[in-house]
Amino acid sequence: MKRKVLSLTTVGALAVGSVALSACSGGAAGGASGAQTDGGTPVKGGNLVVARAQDAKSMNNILTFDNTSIFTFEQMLQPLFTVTADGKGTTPLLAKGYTISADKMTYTINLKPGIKFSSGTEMTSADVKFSIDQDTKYASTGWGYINGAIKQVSAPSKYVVVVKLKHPWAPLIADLALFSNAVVPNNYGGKTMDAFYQAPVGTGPFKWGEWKRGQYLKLVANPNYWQTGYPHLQSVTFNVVPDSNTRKLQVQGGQADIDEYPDWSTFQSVGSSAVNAKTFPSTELDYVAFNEAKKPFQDVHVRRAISAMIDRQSIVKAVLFNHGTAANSLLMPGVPFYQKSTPGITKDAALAKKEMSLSSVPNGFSTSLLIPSGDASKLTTAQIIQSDLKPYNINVTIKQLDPTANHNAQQNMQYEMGLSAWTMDIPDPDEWTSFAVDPAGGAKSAYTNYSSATAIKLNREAEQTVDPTKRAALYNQLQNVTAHDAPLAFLYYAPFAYGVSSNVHKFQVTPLGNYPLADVWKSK
Amino acid sequence: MLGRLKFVPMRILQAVPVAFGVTVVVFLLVHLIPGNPAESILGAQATPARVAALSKQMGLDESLPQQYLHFLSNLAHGNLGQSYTYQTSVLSLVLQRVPVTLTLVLYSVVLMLIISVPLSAWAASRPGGARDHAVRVVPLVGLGMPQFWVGVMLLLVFAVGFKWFPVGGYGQTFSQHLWYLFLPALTLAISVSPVIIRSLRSSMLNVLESDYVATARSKGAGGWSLFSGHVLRNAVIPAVSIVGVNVGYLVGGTLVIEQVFAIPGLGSLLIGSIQARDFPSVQAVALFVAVFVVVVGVLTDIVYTLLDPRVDLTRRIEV
Amino acid sequence: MSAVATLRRSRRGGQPASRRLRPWYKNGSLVAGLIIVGIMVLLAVLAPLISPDNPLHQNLDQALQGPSGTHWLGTDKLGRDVLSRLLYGARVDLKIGFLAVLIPFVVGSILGAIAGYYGGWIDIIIMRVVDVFYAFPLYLLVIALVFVLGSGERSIYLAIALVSWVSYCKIVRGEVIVARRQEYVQAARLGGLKNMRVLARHVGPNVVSQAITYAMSDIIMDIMVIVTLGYLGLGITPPTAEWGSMISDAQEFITTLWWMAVLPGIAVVITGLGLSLIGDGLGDLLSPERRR
Amino acid sequence: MPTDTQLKPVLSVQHVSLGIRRSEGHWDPLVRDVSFDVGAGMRYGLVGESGSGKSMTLKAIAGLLPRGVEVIEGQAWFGDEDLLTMSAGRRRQIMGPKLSMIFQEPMTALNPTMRVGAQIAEGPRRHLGLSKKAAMDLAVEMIARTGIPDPVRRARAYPHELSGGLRQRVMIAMALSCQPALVLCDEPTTALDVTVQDQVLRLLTQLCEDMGSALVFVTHDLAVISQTCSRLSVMYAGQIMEQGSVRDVYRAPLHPYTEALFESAPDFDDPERMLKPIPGLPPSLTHPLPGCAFAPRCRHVVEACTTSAKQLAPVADSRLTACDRVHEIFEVNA
Amino acid sequence: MSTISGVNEALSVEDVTKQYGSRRNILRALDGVSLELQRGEIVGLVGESGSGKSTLAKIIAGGTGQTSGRVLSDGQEIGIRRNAGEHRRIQMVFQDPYSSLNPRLTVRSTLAEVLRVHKIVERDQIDKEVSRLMGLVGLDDSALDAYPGQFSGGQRQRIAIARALAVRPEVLVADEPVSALDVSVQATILDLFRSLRSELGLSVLFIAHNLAVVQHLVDRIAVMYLGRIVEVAPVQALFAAPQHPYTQALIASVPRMRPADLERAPAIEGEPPSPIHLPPGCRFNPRCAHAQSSCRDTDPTLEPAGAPDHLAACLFAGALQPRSIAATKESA
Repeated sequence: MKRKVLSLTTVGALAVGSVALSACSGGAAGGASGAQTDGGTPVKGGNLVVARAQDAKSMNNILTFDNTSIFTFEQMLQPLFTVTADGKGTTPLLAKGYTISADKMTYTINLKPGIKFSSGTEMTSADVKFSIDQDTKYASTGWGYINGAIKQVSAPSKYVVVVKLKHPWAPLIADLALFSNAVVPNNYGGKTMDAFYQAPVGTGPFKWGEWKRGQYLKLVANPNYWQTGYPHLQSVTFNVVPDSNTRKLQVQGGQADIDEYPDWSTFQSVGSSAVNAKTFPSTELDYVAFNEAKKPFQDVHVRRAISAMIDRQSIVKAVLFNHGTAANSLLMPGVPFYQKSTPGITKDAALAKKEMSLSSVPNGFSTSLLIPSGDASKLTTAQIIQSDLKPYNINVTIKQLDPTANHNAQQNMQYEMGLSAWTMDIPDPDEWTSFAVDPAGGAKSAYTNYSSATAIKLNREAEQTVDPTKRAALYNQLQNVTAHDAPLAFLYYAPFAYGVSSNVHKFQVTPLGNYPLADVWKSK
Repeated sequence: MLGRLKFVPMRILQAVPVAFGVTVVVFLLVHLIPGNPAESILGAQATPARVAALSKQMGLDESLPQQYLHFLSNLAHGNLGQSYTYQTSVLSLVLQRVPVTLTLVLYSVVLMLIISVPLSAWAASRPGGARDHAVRVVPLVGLGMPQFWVGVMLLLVFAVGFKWFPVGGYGQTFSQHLWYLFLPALTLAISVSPVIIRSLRSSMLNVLESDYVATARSKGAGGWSLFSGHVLRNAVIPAVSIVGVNVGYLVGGTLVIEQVFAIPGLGSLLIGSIQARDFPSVQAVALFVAVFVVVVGVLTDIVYTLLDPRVDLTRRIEV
Repeated sequence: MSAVATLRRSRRGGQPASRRLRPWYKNGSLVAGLIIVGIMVLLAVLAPLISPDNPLHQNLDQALQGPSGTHWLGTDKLGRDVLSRLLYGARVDLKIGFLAVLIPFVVGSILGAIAGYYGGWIDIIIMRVVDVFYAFPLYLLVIALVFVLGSGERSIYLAIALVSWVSYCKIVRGEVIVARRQEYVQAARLGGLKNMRVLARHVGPNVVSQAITYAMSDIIMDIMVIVTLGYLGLGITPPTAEWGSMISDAQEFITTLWWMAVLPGIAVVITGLGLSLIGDGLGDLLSPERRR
Repeated sequence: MPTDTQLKPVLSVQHVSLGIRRSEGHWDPLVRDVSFDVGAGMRYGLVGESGSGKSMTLKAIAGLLPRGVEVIEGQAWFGDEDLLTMSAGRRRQIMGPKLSMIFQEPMTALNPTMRVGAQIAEGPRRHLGLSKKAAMDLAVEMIARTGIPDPVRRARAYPHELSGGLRQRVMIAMALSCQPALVLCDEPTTALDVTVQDQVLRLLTQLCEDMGSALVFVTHDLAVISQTCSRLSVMYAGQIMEQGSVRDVYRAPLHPYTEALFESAPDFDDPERMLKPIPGLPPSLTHPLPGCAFAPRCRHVVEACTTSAKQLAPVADSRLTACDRVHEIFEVNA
Repeated sequence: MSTISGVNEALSVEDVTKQYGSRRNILRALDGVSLELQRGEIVGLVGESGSGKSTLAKIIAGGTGQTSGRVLSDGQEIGIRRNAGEHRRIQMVFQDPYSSLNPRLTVRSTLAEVLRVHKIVERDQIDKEVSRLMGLVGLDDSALDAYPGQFSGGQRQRIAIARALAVRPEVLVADEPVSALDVSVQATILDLFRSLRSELGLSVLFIAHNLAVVQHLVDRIAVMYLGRIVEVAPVQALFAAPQHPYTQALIASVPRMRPADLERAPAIEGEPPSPIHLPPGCRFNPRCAHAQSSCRDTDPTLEPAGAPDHLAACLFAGALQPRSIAATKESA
């Protein structure tokens, strides 16, 4: 039950001035379920070129935390269930469906027959059991903690998998939809784990091509893909282009089809007859974390005061160029159980004054705001906050550390205020709420040391409540409590931005950040 | 001719202590970083027990000199360690990228010469004149422009505007490499040319005012025959050492340029590795770059010797 | 490497005495350079009086404006007045430029002078250390060191000082070796003067001009290093107005609001031009027979 | 119009003035109104101290004036052509085969990166249309003629591999390789040791005689002129002070400067004679004196010397002097 | 090898050798040179470039150390590392007055510096002493605050001499002090040396390549060839009857003021061989017109030839007819 620490910020984010995307985004690989209608008849073939800020690190879906890797292996490795297009629910992918026992402790999952790996062999329940067990095995170093509620997985027949739980667990199907539970051949087809992931084999629309580290990674269409007629593309090439201007120019010049991380600042200018500047609803929340282990942030009045000083509209304007919205809640609009009416603190001079006068430091103080270096958006945000707090005699020094050091400083609670962001990996709020409010969740409540008995209790209850209405009520209360206690100052919800060449069709990004490419096609 | 190259083994021998010094600096570079490298490597998965285990595995519990000796002996076996980010041998990673950066640097040296030689000759032909002032001042503008800025501007004009060149990347074949690397090499060349033009100009002036050019004139030489036969070769000699020295600067420039132009060379590997705290990669790149610069130093001396018959580095008697 | 360097010079004796006496104010390069840098320094000093706005004052409603009557050079993405930031930036950059050059200049020159004057083992040891540092491109070491030391002004000074002393060491050593053979130095030694005295009074003043000339271009190099560090997110701590971070902030707008990067770029270029001209002029003035 | 010989002169320098241009129409004069004729096969000396303008005059003739120095007026007739206004192309045609030059410092006057044989062969290849091989053979022959042993091997040497004396021999071989009508020598032996100087002077005069080349010899060394030349001009502060045959001038100078110069110079064969320095310093070039340039240092000076400019004028049989008072001071045998 | 020894010697060098390089490439710049300088004596040192004159000057002045042999001042040996006092006793004047003065110091500071360092006079007397020195070399006090660049060559050489004299040395080593000067100025410097000798009792080692200049100034002459002194004699004796064939050739090579016939063969052929590869026997034998087979076997030492104060290092000293001298005399 105890959740392991997840990385909070983009590890080793290289994208200079790129939008801060959380490393924890992800989800299930999609099938041919594009909801959007996109004119024209799909054209077969073509190579889709994606310009990305940094290279993937590893194809190991159970040990890898960075988005670039995840978005890549998701094209090859598919889990049993996947996220719906709105990101709030799940839908069967490799599974046909499932049944839940009355005690909510046993899930029986039926598999679609005839699904083949890219190697040509058929996928069976043994492969599924191996894959889930393998994930669970690496609970301490990888994503396996997500399977914490699973007691046992069995494969009673070729197309049936039975999952037994330790206790009732609402997010199970969402958990199984995570990429780390994607199905790989039993026993890695006889290879070692390392060898297997050098050229992974899965059931996805694309299969392994070649990888020149630091230069490009190429996937080619899987001829054995179980959904006939897909994928449309012949291949996908992920090119590493660290400079955001260069990425933009490459898409404009036709050398790349998709810019994975366009700058918000020039986002509008990306759009032209040849390129579409596209935003997709996300589950990203950007926030200020207060380290309650350091004075005076243990004081709720200080946190509330600062929250009331920050002009979120300005940040949305200066950082997102009005592409996002000010945040009001711990949960994001794209996440189930988001409460629109949560009374999150917004800019309010009177409240700020009142809270300051009630606080331990009514005359102001000096502090620092930690941000990762090389992140233009966070730098801008930090400067606005710095300027917002100044009239209240709170002198903020902006402290920049390289991404890894920044990450370490947060983990070790060696900061005072810090800018961070979160994106969901599964279509269930629990992943984030446990991380953010439960000190026992392993992350000291998003590294704030926030510890509210009420919040902890609400979160635990919600985890084990399967009934959606009851869960909703619990999460509403949790959102209200955190809005009042302000362990985090919620800043904004940002959509995902992509620069997409206009001859690319049906390119969709889910709120969890992943983009299935099976039904994407390129016109001439 | 070959007799004068007898100094080469000795010169290489001289480079050995420098190479050792380089390893010390490279070693210290990583070990001076505050905090435990193991902690940085483990990142999200750092627990005290794991940190301790990894520290032991990495030999971090040994004394610094011991660690250095380990580092050296690994180095001697061609073992530069595993990249934390890519989970592969650093050596193979680096070797993959060496030719890229090497091509880029050589390319920019060629472009630099193509830019500098005619311009400096043109300026030196009328010292103090308008063209001289123009050639002396205009390149200074290049000194004050950040490389990444120049790079993006070149991309904007020649790649996006005229579509003559691709927007970054490296290409597959050699001819593609030359096409892809033209703008980045040009950016580098622009940033170094001011220095080269100035020194070439002054060495050409020195040569033009020298007695032996007067002698050549007194033999009726003039125009191209004077320039090619007497001026260029003598003016190039000091330029060789200036180019040699500036190769280090060019290599430094690749850090930024490779970033801008999405070139998979040593520079982008280094920046990426530094930001990811991938220490073995940082060490390996720094080591390769430094050794490269040292080798260039030796080569510069050899070329210098071949060009200038007066230099005899085997003899060092001071009278 | 060093053997090559010392072979290049051939001394030409007996220049007409009059050239050496040309007063400094008749040296075109020097005067032009001094005027340019002087104006820069003046603008920097007077920044609080002449800038139209507080360089840190944000006005997000006025963000990313082009040049206009109220904001002559427009505003940045936080609505801060670019002209004011440029003027205040001159303070920071000139200060950093000069300070960052000062330590390596002094340390490098002294070590170089000692190596060149005494020769022998001292020379060998110092020059090997120099060779080692020389093997690392400036950017590589500075960037790595700033990463190690953490971003900020102090780290930048330290990193630049650790790396760039070697250039001064090399230059001064070469000059000292030439100067050591000059008869006035021999005369001073044979006059029974102590080595340190000969070095400080007779050798030093006559060799330092090359180092000064180099220092002028080095200041520009250092400003470029700061700009580049800014590009990598390791520059001067925000929100300080500084040309390097202005350029790197503007970097995301290069393809749209190009002037935002160009304006601080021009400031760097002009300063660079001024310093280079001073360097040229000083070179002419201090060692007339050596250069043109 | 001074005439030095009955024959048509090879070189006739007429009223040449050189200067550094300061502004339009204003020069700092370096050389003023210099005229002299060099007959065919003649060895002509230009003697003077540093700053006297002797080298500058020679450089003007050779077309090698340093940047900034211009010809203000005058001609240097070489045959029917004026060397001072000649086109660059025409000059290139005659430099080498008709006119050549030997410099003071053989180390710097030879291209350090070119083998000496190739340097000698360069002229003949260009002007005589010789093949590479033939030109190289000629170069080797010229090296042999200058008395350098083992000429084939020496032809392959670089200048720095030769001693000073050998280098100057190479220069001589180079200058004479196309049998020019006139050789200009700018202090060719000043950098050499006395024994080598002796050898080189002999070689130079011998070869010029063999080839029928005339010689203009610039030096500060009176003794060297006396050993080499038949006629000379004595220069001071950019002007010719006295002109005449070496024998006459050395026996009895007809200008106070020449007289003083001889008195200050040691004579090896007359060690007992006291040396008399010339007091004072040469006048500044930027502020030329209105009268005789030597007046401030002249022991015979009178008021008139300092007011009006002095012209070189004939005094006796083919002797000229720029001193007005020559008849008062010296005993002139007309 | 000195013949005269006693308290009257201001300076003597004994069997001084200087080698450069190591192992195979040994360059013998000086090979067993002995010479002494009496009080108030001017000794001329002549020879071709590379003969070792300047090396000897440097060793005497303390600019470089000898490989072996002794340098004695006032009968006392001076070590290779000299203290200020030892430096003071022997001063040097250099050839090129343009490079021998620090261009950045005024004449006053140049002179005052040495006075202060050697504590020649009290601090408040320095100005006075500086004026005195200027008078000594014939310069005006008004020149004191000018920089060397503002002076002519001859004036600079006077300043250089004043600097050397400031420490009140006993011996002055002058390395070609007039060869960079114009003829009309040379004489003034030669005069200055002469008067310094008579007024201050200075001993001068005067190095020159121009025999005509030396002839006018010095008391004795030492002729050097390839690191050896080959002949040493009082000036008149040496020029009247040179004993060594090299001296004879040297004298014959001097260009004369009286027009001469250049048709005759040069007095000497070729140039000195490399000091790294010395010929066996007498080192002059390859160029010597009189060389016999014994000259290739025996390395002659300096021996009296004719007179006790006339030494020559030639097996046939006194027996050789100075052929070239005769030739010049005829034509004169």
